[in-house]
Amino acid sequence: MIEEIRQKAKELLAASKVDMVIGYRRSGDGVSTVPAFIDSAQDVDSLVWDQNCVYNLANYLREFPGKKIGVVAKGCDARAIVVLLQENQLERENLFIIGVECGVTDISEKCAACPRTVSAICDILIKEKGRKSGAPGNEKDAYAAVEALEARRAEERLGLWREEFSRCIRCYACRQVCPMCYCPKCVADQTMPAWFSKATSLEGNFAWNVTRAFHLAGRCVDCGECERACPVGIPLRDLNKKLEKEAKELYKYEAGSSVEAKPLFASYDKDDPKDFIK
Amino acid sequence: MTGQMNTSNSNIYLPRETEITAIRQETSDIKTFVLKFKDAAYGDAFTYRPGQFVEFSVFGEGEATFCISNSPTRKTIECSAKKMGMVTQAMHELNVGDTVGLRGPYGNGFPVEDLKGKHLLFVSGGIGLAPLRSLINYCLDNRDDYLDITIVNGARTSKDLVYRDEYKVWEKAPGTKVHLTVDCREEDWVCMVGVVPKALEEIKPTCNGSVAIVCGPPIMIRFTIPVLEKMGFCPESIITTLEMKMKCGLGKCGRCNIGNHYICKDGPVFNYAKLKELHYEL
Amino acid sequence: MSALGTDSMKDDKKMAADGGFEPNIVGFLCNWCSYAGADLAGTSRMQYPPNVKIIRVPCSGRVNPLFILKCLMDGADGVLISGCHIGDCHYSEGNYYARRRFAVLKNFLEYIGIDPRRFQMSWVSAAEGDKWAKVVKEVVEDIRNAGPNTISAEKK
Amino acid sequence: MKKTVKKEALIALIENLMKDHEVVSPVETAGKGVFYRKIDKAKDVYLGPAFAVEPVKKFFLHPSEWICGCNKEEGTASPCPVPADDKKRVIFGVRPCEARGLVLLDKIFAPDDPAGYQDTSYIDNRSRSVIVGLACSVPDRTCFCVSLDGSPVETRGMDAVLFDMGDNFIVEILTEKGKSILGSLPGTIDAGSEKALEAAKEKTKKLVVKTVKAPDSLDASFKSDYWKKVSLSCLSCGVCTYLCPTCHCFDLVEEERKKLRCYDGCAFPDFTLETSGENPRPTKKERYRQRVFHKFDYFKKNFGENLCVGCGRCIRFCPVKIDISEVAAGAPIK
Repeated sequence: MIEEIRQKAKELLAASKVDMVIGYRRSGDGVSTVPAFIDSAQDVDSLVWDQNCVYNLANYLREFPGKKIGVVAKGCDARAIVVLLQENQLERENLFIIGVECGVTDISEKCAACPRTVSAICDILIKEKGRKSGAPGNEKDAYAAVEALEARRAEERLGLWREEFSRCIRCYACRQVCPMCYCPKCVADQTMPAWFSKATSLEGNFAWNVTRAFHLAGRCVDCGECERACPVGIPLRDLNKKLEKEAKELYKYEAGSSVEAKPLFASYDKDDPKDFIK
Repeated sequence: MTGQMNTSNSNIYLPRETEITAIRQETSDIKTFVLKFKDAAYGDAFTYRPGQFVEFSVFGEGEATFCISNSPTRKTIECSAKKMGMVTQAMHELNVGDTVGLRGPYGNGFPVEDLKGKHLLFVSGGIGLAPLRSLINYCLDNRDDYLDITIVNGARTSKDLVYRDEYKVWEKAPGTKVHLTVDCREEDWVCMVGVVPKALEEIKPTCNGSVAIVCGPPIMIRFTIPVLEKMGFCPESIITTLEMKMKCGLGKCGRCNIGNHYICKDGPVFNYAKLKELHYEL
Repeated sequence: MSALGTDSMKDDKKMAADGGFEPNIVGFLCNWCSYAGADLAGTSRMQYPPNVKIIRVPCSGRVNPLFILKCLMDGADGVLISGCHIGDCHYSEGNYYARRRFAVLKNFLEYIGIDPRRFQMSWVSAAEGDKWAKVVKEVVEDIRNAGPNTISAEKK
Repeated sequence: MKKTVKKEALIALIENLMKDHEVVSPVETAGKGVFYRKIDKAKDVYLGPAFAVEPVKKFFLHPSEWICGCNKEEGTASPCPVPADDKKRVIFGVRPCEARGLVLLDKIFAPDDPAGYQDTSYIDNRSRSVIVGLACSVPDRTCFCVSLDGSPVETRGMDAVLFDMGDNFIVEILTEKGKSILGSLPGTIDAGSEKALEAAKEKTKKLVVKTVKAPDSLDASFKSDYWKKVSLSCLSCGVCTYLCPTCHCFDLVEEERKKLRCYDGCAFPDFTLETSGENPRPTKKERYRQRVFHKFDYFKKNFGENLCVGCGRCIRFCPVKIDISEVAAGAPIK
């Protein structure tokens, strides 16, 4: 599989079809991988592909405006690209998406129950030989954690989130690692007005984490990077998944499935739920 | 360091209460605030050097950094602020009699001793005149210590010139020349036209035994220094005072460094030779 | 103003003179319908509880979810958004967007443990002064039953 | 002074200490890792091999703390100091690298130079705390303290140190402060244990496998494109700085008329962004270079040491696994 990725990257770079290929390379520890930014056909051999390729490379695409970029994209990464295209953050013609198929639990724990292993959008799809293609994760399990939480009492839920958020140190790794968190000036950094406290107090942390999650409603593609990046282990995906579930149940909307679709909150239907309104 | 008021057992982040005794509107968006410490004894003991700065706090809004724009020989503390961000917008809403906070003075200030016996060339643009005004007035109050003083001050338009009332006073001082310039030609404008570096080329100040003291927007400094060098000023005799985002003023919060020097603690006044050594890019 | 702006709201006595709990509610009312409706309720001298502090907005679609969160974080016991009936929006479709956004927000707030009664929505037209009075009565009662907002009770 | 102490005896001592001391120690939090906490049960103390996520720094320089208060009496709002917490505090389980981090932070917040600005809040917290260290027994593969003039079994910055010897701890008391807390522990040390300790120390030192050759000065590499290359994958988050035992940059924010000091980091674009829109460190290149230079060049110029203790946290927790040791060692200084 890696040979095909390298081959494609080499071809693209040699023919100047792209200025850079963003993929993965081995890190200094010899085991994990790090994002690779390859701009010369000679360097493509440093590209690797294995179960340590966790990073969502879509996060880097906005950093090279005007450049033609080839990007290695797993299922989740590709869906992130779809959302970015939907929101006019990228130019499709400047992208060459090297879709890679990943196994269900191959990549990391964040991938358990991931039902979408194949890129939703790509210019070439590289599959692993000899593996049963795209064995989907069990979609029922996808919301198990959310449902377990929903079943608990409100005070318990509040207590739980308070406890989780109390560890937050506001390093904003969750935001920085997220391809969708691209606001030029995040509300957390705004000073006029300052929307919520900078303090790592209960209020400040509660406001930050809830705001972050809600701003991703209908946009989060569940790549799980925020939770993986969080140094203090806040289960951020349990927030994201709830919003994903709501979008699905209320509006049959799934983020990252179509470039042409209107974003969830930029569209409406005459028959949208209305029972909660007096 | 002169003027360091903090003793080891006081909170170094705590501002002192200060009353605004007068406000002058310099331009449409620049105001000068005249301040007096509420604690008179503290105020009497408060000394500073031209070029030093303070952290000015508007309670409930935050702090911002300003140089003290008048000379320590003049007995009042003045700060000039352009309406820009959160704090300066709040400052522009303040009235005479309001209480604000002040802590400082911070920074090294101008090397007033080293400048003795030299010709001085002051080059400023816009509100960059503020720190130089402190030094100019200091030198005029100690006139015998310094040789010829040439002041080249520019602004975008004549309406953007600050400390206008003082130009005449400076001009009348012995051995002192004032050149004013605006970027574009204006009706009724009798002084020079053109940006500051261009004006300098016309004025052709002497570089022998001279020190140039430059302050203004980054773009002005960027184009002024090569002109001065071409005139023969060596990097050691070009002094500038830098501005960077500062928070603590104490060399601790870590944002205002160039190289291993903190502008707040080791600056803001540097000579150009030092800046080059620190990889400072104009 | 501080980052938390509504400092005073937290300090406000939450207990009324008789010892009962008087909720503090922030209302975001659309300029064209609900605000006029509330005005009508006032000029018609309708009696309704004074607990809702009204902020006039151009459209219910203008209300950023951040507004609601900020109110709740800063100590409001509840938030009420009110706009034009569906089809009557001055900007044709602002309230459609609001409806979508806030349906999700309401469920999300509930998920993180915030009593859903603290966040309410209504459509009140300029002619419905009586409906406004009724909505406010219901909302105040609901939030009174929910009790004081303790989300930000543990101050640093 | 050293003595061999039964683990139960140590727990009993902590139990007793809690009566009139604030006791802080690493605590295991299920599924989340190990975190320093103020404990209320002696048995929560975790003195195992796993490293705390956040370094002990946060008890001296908290992620956010009120640095100035506001006196709201008589309708005015005068700034006032925040009363210092003077309760005696004992912090257990501090690792050698973290304790050494405190020694480096002292240079900034409690400078030797009497004319320097003394940070009273930091100093108060330092003087009310007794640091009972815990020598490492199982270094992580990201640890590189030995290369940076440190050691997994060193004691700089500690008042006493514990060595885990299996069934027992060997306690070494280093200062008077340490004696006041642990002096009452019964026990002595025999020659055999002493020898075993020395052997264990040597063995642990050898377990720190990661070696880094930090250059004496990075100056020559300042203008190199190298910094652009190595910073490409940086996400501009605050993980490395917030979790670093020596990073100390902060922001001052006014909230509710009080002044809040909270962590800030050179990776954030807003760190140096000026109101005018100018930013002296406009891209990741300048920002990441600043971090590496601050650690391995500027601090060394000012204080003669690297501002890095090799704890490996920034490598372990970096969301994209940037390895500062590799970056510093690889800088083109020729």
